[in-house]
Amino acid sequence: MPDVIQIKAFGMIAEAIGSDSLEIENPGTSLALKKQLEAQFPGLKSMKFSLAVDKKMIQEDTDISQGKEIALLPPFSGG
Amino acid sequence: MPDVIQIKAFGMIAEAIGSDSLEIENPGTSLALKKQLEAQFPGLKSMKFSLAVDKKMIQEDTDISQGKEIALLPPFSGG
Amino acid sequence: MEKERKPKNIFVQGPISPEKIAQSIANHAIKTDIGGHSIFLGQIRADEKPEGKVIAIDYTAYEEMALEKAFEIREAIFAKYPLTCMHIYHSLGEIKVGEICLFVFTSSKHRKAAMEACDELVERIKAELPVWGREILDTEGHVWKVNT
Amino acid sequence: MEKERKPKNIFVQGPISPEKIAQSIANHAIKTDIGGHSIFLGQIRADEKPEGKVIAIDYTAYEEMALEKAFEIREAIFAKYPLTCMHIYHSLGEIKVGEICLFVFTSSKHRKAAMEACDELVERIKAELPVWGREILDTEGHVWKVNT
Repeated sequence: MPDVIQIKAFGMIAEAIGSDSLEIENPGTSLALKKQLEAQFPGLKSMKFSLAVDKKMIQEDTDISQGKEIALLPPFSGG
Repeated sequence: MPDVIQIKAFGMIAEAIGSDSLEIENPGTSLALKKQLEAQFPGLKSMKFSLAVDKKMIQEDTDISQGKEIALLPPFSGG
Repeated sequence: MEKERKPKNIFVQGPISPEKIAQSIANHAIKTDIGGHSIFLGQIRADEKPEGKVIAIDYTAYEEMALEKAFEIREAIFAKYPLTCMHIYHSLGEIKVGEICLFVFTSSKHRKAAMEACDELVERIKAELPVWGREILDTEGHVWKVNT
Repeated sequence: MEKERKPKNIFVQGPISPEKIAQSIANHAIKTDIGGHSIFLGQIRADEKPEGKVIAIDYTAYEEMALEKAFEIREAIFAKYPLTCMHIYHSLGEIKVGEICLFVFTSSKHRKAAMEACDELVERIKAELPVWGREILDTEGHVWKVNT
């Protein structure tokens, strides 16, 4: 059974991907995930975005285990 | 005809004087006026107040000519 | 949008109602160059004094001088910050605890100017306007308010 | 008065009405230890972009994360300043120019704490909450809002 993760996308990242959620095979770490997403959606390469794991922004490369909530967050522009 | 000036009083100064206006013979300068008021109303000696001439606070001794609007202003406490 | 630079009355008899504040906010919806509003409200506090508990403040002012001074402050703040609008309202008469006695309202394209101007306005209003508060106590006495 | 320290929803569908703001102010009349309220309101600006003129902003959020973060910010600001109350409301969905999309409200015994806390809250909300604004243009295109 492949290790599949659910990813939420927001703002201009959701727009670039064409969806606010996607399911991909777990590449194991956040850096690997970012690379895989950029390969799958070349538009993302020129866009700034951060990853959140379980609703916390991550700064460094982080292991992604199954069941984690992953989100792709472009720069915030609330207010 | 004596040179009489009209004085407005506010806040705790009006309370100490027992009126929000009074008429006294013009002592000629603001310092002399302050002394004369303190002689007439000894309660004022222990109270802090400034003089305004024609709606401007005065810092230094100032000549008081007839027709000027004189006011006795305790420390402000608006807001 | 024109800056409103004519001298105007800042005094209101009695407390400032939340409805008046809402109306003032609503009036700015047509000014579509505004990005931020900063508002300060002064509310009467039930302070405990050695002489008793404050139940109201009775405000009086040297009105003509206060309006001249308010206009001078207004001009200085408009010159210092890029504001779209500025409004000042101060109560006169008896204002009960929990009621609002001061309403300062600044608006600008970007938030910083509105916020800084509002803070500075409140400081200057408290320090420079000839207004006095007589704190009425539940013991039927009173003490004169002191600004810190 | 107790500080309200339970996590709560900050999101409002659609614009924040002046009446809601008035109601929120009125609710504080019973808190007689409050001396000052500081309010910040964000209003949608009709900015001119190379691609067209902004006529509305459509806000979306990663709501669960934003509420967790808002709670964290709230706790930090309560720990830093002696506040009586703090309220944060942010719009979701389409907000037209001239309408209000952000309402931040702080109250304290003395004015300084309310003012400083309000400024800091607005900065942190804009920098740290996962909320995005899609600026809708009169050319029927859109651009993504950028916070400065």
